[in-house]
This record gives sequence, structure tokens and C-alpha cells, in this order.
Amino acid sequence: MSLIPGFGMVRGMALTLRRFFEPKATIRYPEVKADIPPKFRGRLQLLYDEYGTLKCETCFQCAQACPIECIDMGGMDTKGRFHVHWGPPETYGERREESALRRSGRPVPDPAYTHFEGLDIRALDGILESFDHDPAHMLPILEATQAAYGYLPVAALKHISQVTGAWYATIYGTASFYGHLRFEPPSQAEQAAAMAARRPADADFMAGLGASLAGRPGGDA
Amino acid sequence: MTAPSRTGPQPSADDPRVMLDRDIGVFEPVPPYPPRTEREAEFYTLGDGQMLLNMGPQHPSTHGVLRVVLKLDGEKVVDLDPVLGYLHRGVEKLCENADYHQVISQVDPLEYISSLFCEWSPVIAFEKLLDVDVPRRAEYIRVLSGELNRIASHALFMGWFALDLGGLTPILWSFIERDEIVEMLAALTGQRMLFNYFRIGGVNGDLNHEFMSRLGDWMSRATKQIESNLTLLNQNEIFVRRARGLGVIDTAGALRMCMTGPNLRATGVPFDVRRAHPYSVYPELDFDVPTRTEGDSLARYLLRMEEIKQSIRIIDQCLHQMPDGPIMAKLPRLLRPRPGRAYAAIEGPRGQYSTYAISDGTDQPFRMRIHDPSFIHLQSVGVLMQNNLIADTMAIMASLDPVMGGVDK
Amino acid sequence: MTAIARTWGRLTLPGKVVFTLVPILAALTVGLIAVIAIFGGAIWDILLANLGIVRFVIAVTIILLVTIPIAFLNIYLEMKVIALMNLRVGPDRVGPWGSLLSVVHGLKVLMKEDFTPTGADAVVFTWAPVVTYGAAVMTVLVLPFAPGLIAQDFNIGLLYFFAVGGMGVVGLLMAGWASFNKYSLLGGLRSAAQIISYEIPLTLSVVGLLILAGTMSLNGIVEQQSGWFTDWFVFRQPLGFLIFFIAATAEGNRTPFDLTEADSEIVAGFATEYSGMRFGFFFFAEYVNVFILSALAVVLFFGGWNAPFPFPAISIPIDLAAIGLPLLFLIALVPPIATLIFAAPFYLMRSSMRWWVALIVGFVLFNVVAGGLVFAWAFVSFDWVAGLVWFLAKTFGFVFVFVWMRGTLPRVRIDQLMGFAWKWLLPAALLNLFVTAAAVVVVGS
Amino acid sequence: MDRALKGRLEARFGAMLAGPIRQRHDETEMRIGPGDVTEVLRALHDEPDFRFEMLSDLAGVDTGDHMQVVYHLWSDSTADWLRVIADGLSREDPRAPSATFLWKGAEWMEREAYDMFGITFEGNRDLRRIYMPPDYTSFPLRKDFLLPDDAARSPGGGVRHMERGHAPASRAEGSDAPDTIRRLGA
Repeated sequence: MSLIPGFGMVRGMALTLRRFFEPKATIRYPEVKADIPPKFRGRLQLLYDEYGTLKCETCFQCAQACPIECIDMGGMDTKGRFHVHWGPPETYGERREESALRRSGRPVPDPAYTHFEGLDIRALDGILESFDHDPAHMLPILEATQAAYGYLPVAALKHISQVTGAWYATIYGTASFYGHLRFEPPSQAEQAAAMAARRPADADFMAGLGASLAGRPGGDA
Repeated sequence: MTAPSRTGPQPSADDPRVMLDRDIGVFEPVPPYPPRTEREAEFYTLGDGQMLLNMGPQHPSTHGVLRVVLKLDGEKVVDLDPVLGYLHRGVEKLCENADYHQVISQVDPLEYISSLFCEWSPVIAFEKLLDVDVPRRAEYIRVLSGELNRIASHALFMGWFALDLGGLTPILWSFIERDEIVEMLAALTGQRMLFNYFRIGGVNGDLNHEFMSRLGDWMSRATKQIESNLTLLNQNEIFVRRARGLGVIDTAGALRMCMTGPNLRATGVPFDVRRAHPYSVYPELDFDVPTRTEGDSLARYLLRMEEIKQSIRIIDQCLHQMPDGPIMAKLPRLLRPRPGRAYAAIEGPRGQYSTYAISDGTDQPFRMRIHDPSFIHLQSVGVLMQNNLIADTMAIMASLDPVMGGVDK
Repeated sequence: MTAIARTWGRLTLPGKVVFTLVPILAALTVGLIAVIAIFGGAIWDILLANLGIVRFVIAVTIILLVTIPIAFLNIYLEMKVIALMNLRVGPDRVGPWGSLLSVVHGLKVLMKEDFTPTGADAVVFTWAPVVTYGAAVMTVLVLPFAPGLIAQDFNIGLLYFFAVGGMGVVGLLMAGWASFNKYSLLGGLRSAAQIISYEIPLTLSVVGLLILAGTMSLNGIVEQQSGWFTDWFVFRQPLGFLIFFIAATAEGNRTPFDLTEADSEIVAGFATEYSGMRFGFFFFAEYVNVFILSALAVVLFFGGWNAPFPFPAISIPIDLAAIGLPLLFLIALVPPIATLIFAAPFYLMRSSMRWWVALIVGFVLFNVVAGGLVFAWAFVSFDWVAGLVWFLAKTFGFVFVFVWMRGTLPRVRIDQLMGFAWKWLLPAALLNLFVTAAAVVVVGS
Repeated sequence: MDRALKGRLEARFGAMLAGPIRQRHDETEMRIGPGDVTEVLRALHDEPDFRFEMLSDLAGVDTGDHMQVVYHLWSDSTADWLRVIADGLSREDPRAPSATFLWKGAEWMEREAYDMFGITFEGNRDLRRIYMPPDYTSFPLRKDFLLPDDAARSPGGGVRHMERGHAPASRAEGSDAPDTIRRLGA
């Protein structure tokens, strides 16, 4: 505070008057867009190479690292491989709730996650125990796992990764290299049976659908 | 309709019944259940001529979604009861379910004004658990970016404090200050607000050209610009008369209230974790710990402005002493520290942030406790608010500089 | 048809009322014109017989109509000036430099839902903004805008001004009480305490001036300040002006004394529960008040409509009637020819410009130049035009100062506010009064 | 690591220690029983050769079979953080004495520990829930906390109070009152 009462206020007002004429800091948005820093990492994007194929190697590292699990491997590309799938931002919240639910140890009602769940890992633990949790014996572990479960469930791979310390990408690479290892249940028939068991109303629905299609010209039912 | 039943399942304070009670017709901030503690009973018992005033959670100057119930005698605030939890997201539980790397992005939004400090203390705690040595260049980069973030936070504090005292202009000037720093940090870290930059064992990226050019540009005029902004308030009679002698607390009281940071230093205690319990490369840097003895809002304000200057000094030294070398320690992708406990505290712009982490040998923390200075300082509002007016509630709260993201965790 | 029905359905209740009233009013106007055409002579006689009343009614109508643009202008000034001081651009989308934004705000306020909260005293709640706005507008009646341009030249003009201006606080108190909201109540009581305290130094500060002027008529006070700017009362009553200015700031609830609506403390004070046009009335009243207080400061201390120096009386004798018939040709020919002349350089020099664009530019330029010429002629020929221009320039200078203060200063606390009024302003005003009185006695004897 | 501090602590609190004093990095850790908390904290705070005047942190911990309350203290007499662990609180009814007699600022930290772990601090005069709603019944940071159980147990469905308040209810009772009022007033 200055000696003369009110002089400080006058100085402040002089400052604001000077700022009145100074250049302004506003970025006029629709005309001028703020530049995005080169390191900006605000949005997930899958890149394609010059032949139009996906550059993603489906190593699952992004899905594993994502803290709120909004990234998921799902869907199929044209070559029948997995590719990264992510929802619009609004679904992150739902993903987050699902994530919390799953971490609490309870089954998640969302069918997108059923293949991660419901796996009895006691057999897998036995296998891992017999191989001494050694990532060097990955191929025998995977073969034994397939022998135990019929195929290699994603949850099993994740568990192997967590217990042995090997990267998921390594395990996935090993598993996908050998033709005798498979990621789906062995036969279509069994899969269909499982589907039917899960949704018993399907048969009725298909029958009804066939009946409704039968009456239409061009219908092949 | 009948009066709310006092037995049976007790409704929550958010219960629509309180608002739908046509007999009252107005929302009274009295909880619809019998008082549970001594303090609650005392607070919600009104004396002669007293009334309750519900402030928030949407009040414009509660710095986020804080609800404060004021007990008034005229314009005089007799007592107040902050109600928290509107921003609570259970970050400690989230951290217990995330692996060590993921924790960093979980704690980032705690104090969204100064995110780097929220990352810093968990990172140090995990490094202690893992016995990792951080490369010196990474430490210097951490200090450099951290001090920049401290300036950004303090600059914004000036604006908020003036806004709560009724000044319109400083908040925009301080946002301009902050924006320059935030742009700089965006060039360094890739994000403007939730930087997610520190990593266990180092930092995410090295210094780059854009960051350095922006920083050099800013350093050449920072001091002058901040001084110029400060003339608006520091010499203003209205501002000084309002802030002086407002919310006074003495040293013993501040220690009793567990205050840290600028709020404690304003009472005369030179406690700064950077000096009192050094971490990172702060022992190698030359800076002062400013203190003041008044313990009022003006002292807290002036102290923060003084700290901006010290931070500029530190940044200058960091730029001159920046060593070459790696910015990350060699660490496996999946971290499994030995079972143990670690505690790490750092000096943030609001005070001491600390993390207490317990490892049980798995890749996720067994328990992760985050101690946030805003939380501690907010509870001392009730102590500072002895027979002040409503207008001072905001000013005192602003002078403590709480961020509700950190308070509610 | 469906489009009309849809539009009608989208209208809010005030909108429907307006759209119903407009045709009715149109019909009434037609009827009125018919009545005038038939009974014109008789009406004219009656009006001539009651000239004073007619004059008053016309003045009130004009003032009511004029306050709205004044409020718009003040709001725009506030937005733009504070924005520029904040180092931002402020309104820049609607109209040139965003100047129509406050008009859009006014329309928005009209469209908004107008609700009365449960538990509010509906009658008082509804009438509070009207009282506040009415008090603000009624004070304009005695303001001398220019020589002869005054609605009512009371011989107790200043007294009337303070009396009616003080009525605004009744509206604020009504609003604060009737809203059934604690924030509103606090705001209303704060405004009552504040305005009643500051009425006293405000009134006392001008008493010294009244001793010097010897009249309470605002027109008379202005006329005494003619001549050089050194004759303005601000140089004879500097302390009085300072007290008046501070008290007027408090009286108008402006920063740093805007405790009534302190948005960071009691949200918006008395206006917390108001919405729509009722809030608009409070809003307009505030800005009309700013204008009025600036105008009063100008009238009392800065010479009103007087120029700061003895304005040379130039008269350009244009006797339009003497031109006779060629005047018609002039009126018919000058605009197109001048438009062509102004458009020609644009069309010839810039080949990219279309001919019609050039014509439009030429027409606009012609209008600007012609308007300027006419204005300059009026300025030098009619003293009321010159007076109005000086008056408005000074007044908006003061409005700028009020806005400038709002952009700079923080708010004082209620106890500081009251302490300042009673401990400093009141003694200073009394001192000013005694010194002035003593000086008048000494000089006079 | 401050070896001297270890010696001093052992000499002063020898009988009260519930386990060995451990030191790692810049931390010294001592374990005491919950009954000794008041005495130990007061001694650490008041005695001139300790001067632990700053309570840096107060945390509750659920180890799975018992509860702990962890205090972190700072003093200018040592270069270490002192961690005092009040060990062995029962999970069924965890009780510890409050630290508010020394540090009033511990009040909210204790409220938080109560909210998250259900630890009752005797002597804290405002032991309410601080983050969770007052009608909440679970203790979220306990190791046996499961979200679905919690949702089933909490009144109002646990996570979504407002949805329950606004959900359409059947008007079978024939009452004229609006749904919300009738259901809540009943």
C-alpha cells in the first residue's frame, strides 16, 4: 500500500487501462485452431499401411496397459484376425463400471466379457506348477493348457502371462505360431451346442423365422 | 403428509423427501436423520436468531463441488460444516486394482490444477518399494516440469483468490499465465491437464525442441509479466484491507491442524519437504524457503507469489545443470516389488502430498494411501472462520487453495 | 399451416401474448387514425388547452423508450470494455464488433421461462422489478439532456431525483423478502443497509454545491456552469465531487460496492430466484442507474450540456424554402448521383469487385458522408444538438469509468462498507459543507 | 536411515513395542498395540528428544486378518519419517484411540479411515462418514468388500439413489399423492 490512500487503486486502474489497448490473448476458435503438440496423445487411432492393411500386431499390450480398460480386442478384420476395438467416449464409463465389477470377483453380465470369465484356473495352476512357472517352457505349458481346456482361452493366456511374467504378446505370438494350438473351441458343432445351451429360445426363433420367410417369394426356406 | 419417520431405514441427505416436503416448502439443510455424533448435534442445534445457509455444491465460489452448511447469525458465520463426497471416486480402491504403471494415470486427476505432483509421490513410493535408482537427467526433468506446474498452480491461485474477493480481471490474466505454461507442458508431456508424464524409474519423454523454445521464450519475460500482474492486487487498498487479518492462525494452531505447505509457512514455520526431508535433486539446487509470520490470508497470498519467484530460480538452475544421460531406469514391463511398505512425501503447491504404499509381492499395490493437502486444509476452514462474515468464507477458503478433486479423492 | 402451428407451439407464454397483442394493436391503431381523421380538430383543441399534461405524457413515453437502448449500450460497453481489460476479445459475433449482443440478450431474456418459486409471495415478487425499474426511469424525468431538452424542469429537481432514486431500494428489498430464499434475503437487506447509509453522504455532498448554485433545479445548475470548463463545479467542489462519486458508486450497486449481488458470496443476491423478463428488469434498472448516476455527476459537477469552452456560435443560414422548386430536384438527384460518384472509384480501381457490390459500397459511403454533413450542420446550427452530444459524451465517459472500476477493483466487505460511509464519508461531507458555507459567508461579506 | 533413532525408540518404548523396529530407505517403522497409541503419540510429540510435532499422514490398513492404523510423523530431530503402526485391531470391531487430542487435523483423516475401513476412533467427536453417503453400510476399502454385495446391501441400491427416487411405481394403492411422496412418506 502506498502512502497516499487510494493511490494503489489508481495504479491498478492505470494497469487495466494499459491492458485495454494491449493485444488480446483470445484464440478465435472456429477460424483459428489451436495447434496440437506433436506429442499429443488424446485419441486412439489405428494406422493402416500403404497397402491398406492394419498395422496393429494384436499384441494386446494396449489393452493390458489401459487403466480404465476402455480398449479391448474384438471384432475381426478382413483377414480374420482380431483388431483393436474401442467404443465412443460415452461408453468408457460403462467399461469402467464393468471393469470394477469384474475386479470385484463377480461375473459380468455383459456378453462381451464372457470369454474372459468363467474359466476354472485350478487345472491351469496345476499345469503351471508342474512346469515351475518357468516362461522358458512356454510351448509345453500351452500344449498342456490346450489339452486341459480343449483350446486356449484368453483368460488362460492372461493368467499364464501374469504368473510367469512373460509378456502377453510373447505368449500370443508363440501360440499363434504353432498350427496345432487354437484359440477357439475345437469344432463348430460343439460351439453351436454351447450356443444353444446358452440361449434355448434360439431354436424357436429360427423356426419362426423360417416359417415367416417360407411364404415370401424368393425365400429359400 | 406425515412428518419423516425417525425410525426404520434412514434416508440419505440426497433424499428427495427433504425437497418435496410441502409443509416446509423450502430446502432446509438439516439432515433427515437424528444426529450421529456430538459435533453434528451441536452444529444442527440452532441458537437464538441463528439460521442455516446451504452453500453449494453448485455455488459459484466453492472451488468445485463442495457443499458447506453455514450457521449464521445475521451475516456472521458462527460455525460451518463442510459436506464432502460429491467428487469421490474411490481412487485408493482403483489403485489397489490397477498395476503399478496404471496407478499413475489413476492418481493424475486428483489435483487437476497440478497433476504432476499427484504423480510424483506415488512414483517415488514405488521406486522405494522396487529399490530403483532414477537417472539424474530424469530427476532434473521432473524438478523442472514440477516447478513449472507449481508456477501454473500459484498463478491460478492469484486469480481465484481475487475472484472470490470480487475482482473480475485477475482470473483471466492468471489463466493467460497458466496457459503459457500448460502449452509448454503439453509440448513436453503431450497433454494439457492430466499429464501422465512421470514413470516409475524416470519420465515418459525427453526434453524436446518445442518445449525448450517455449520455455526460453517464457523465461525471458516471466518475472516481469508476473510482477506487472501483481501490481493490480498487491497495492490495492481494498484488496489488502480485506485480506489482512483474515483467517489468522498461529504456528501452534497450524501444526495442530496438520497444515503444511504455504499455509503453514505463512505462520512462520519454514517447513518445506524439499528442504526438511529432501527428495529428488533438490539438495543440489539453491533456493530459499520464504516464510511470513502473520498467518493471515494476505500472508498466504504473498507467500505463494514469492514462491513463484523461487520456482523460476529453480527452473533456471535446472536448465543450467541439466545432465545428459538416460531418462528411464531399466525396468521390466510388469513390476512385482518385494513385499514391503514405503512412504514418500513431496512438496506440492498446496502442501505435502504423500503416498503410503504397501506391496504384497503381486503386480498390484496391496494398499495405497494418498494423503492430499487440500483435504487437510479444508478442514481448518472451520477453525479459521471464527466470527467472520459470509464474504470472508469464500476468501478464507480461497486463501487455503483447496482443489476439490484432491479433497474428495 | 403446420409450420405456423409448430411455431406457435414453440412460443413461450410471453411470446404468445406478444403475437396476440400485435394484431390487436394494429387494429386499434387503424381505428385511432380513423378517429383522429374524423374528430381531429376537436382533439387538437383539447390538447392545446392542456399543453403541460401533453408534454409530460410525451416526455414519459420517450424516456421509457429511450432507457432500453441506453441500457443495451451500457451492457455492451460493460461486456466489451471488461473483456478488453481482461485481455480477451469479448463479444464479436453479433453485429459489428458484437454490438448487437446485448439486444440478443434482451430477446433471450424475453424468451426465458418466467417462474415464481414455491413459497414466494407472488404479488410482491412480481412487483419488485417493476418498482426498481420504475424508480430508475422516473429519475430521468428531471435530467437536462440539452438546452430545452428536459422533460420536467422542477425547481426542486435534485430533491426529486434523490427521493425517487431512493425508491429503487424498496424494489430490491421487496425482491429479497419475497423470493423466499436466504441468499435473496441477505442481498435485499444488504442493499437496504447500504443504500440508506450512502444516501446521507450522497445528499450532503451536493449541499455545498447547492449553496454555491443557489438553486435546486438541475437546469439552473447546468446554466450556471456555462463558459470555460474552469467554471464547472468540480473545480469549486473537488471534495464534494469525490464524496459524490464514491457515494454514487455505492448507490448504484457498482463495484467495489456491489455487495447486493456479490456473485461469489450470495450468488446474485436479491435476483437469485428471478428469471426471464423479471430478471431483465432488474438488469436493465442497474444499467439505467449507471447511466443516470453518470448523468447526474455530469450535470452537477461537469457542466452538463455545456461545452468545455465557449463554443463559437456559427450559423449557417440555409433557408430551404428559398430554394423553392429546385429543392425537389436536389432531393431526387443528389442520392443517385452521389452514390454513383462514390461507387465509381471502387468499380474502376478494383476489377474484382462486382458492379452491384460497388454500388452498395457507394450507397453506404454516401449515407455516411451525407449523415455526417447533416449532423455537422445540426451540431453548429442547433444548440440542443451540440448540448446533447456534449452531454452524452461526458456521461458515457463516466459510464466508462464505472465499467473500468468494475474491471479493476475487488469488492469491499459489508462492515468496511458501512464503516467507510459513517466514519469517513459523512464527516468529510459535513466538512465540505461547513467549509463551503464559511467561504460563501466570507466572500459574500 | 537413522540408526540412532532406532536406539532411542527402543530405549524409550521397549516394553510397548509389538514387533521389531524396522528401517528401510528413509523410514523407521515401529509397531505398537492399539492400547498404547495415546501414550506413545504423546511421548513422541511432547518429549524434547523426539519432537514429532507434525502428523504427516494417518491411514487405515486392512491386512486381511486384522486392521492397522498407521501414523507417519515428522520431526526435526531425525532425517527419517517415523511410521507408527497400531497393529492387531480386530476386524469385527476395530477400535483405536483418536489422535485428535494432539492433532485436531487428524479428525478428518480419522473420519476417512472410519468411512473406508470402519475403524472406530474413540475420542473423535465427529466420527461420521465423510465421502460416502450417510446411509451407506459398507466399508469400501476392506479386503472383503465386493461391489455387488454392497449394491445389494445398501439402501437405495447402493450406487444409484436418484434412479430409485424417480422410478415409476405402481399406483395400485389408489392414493392420490404423487408416487415419490407416497412411497417415501410411508
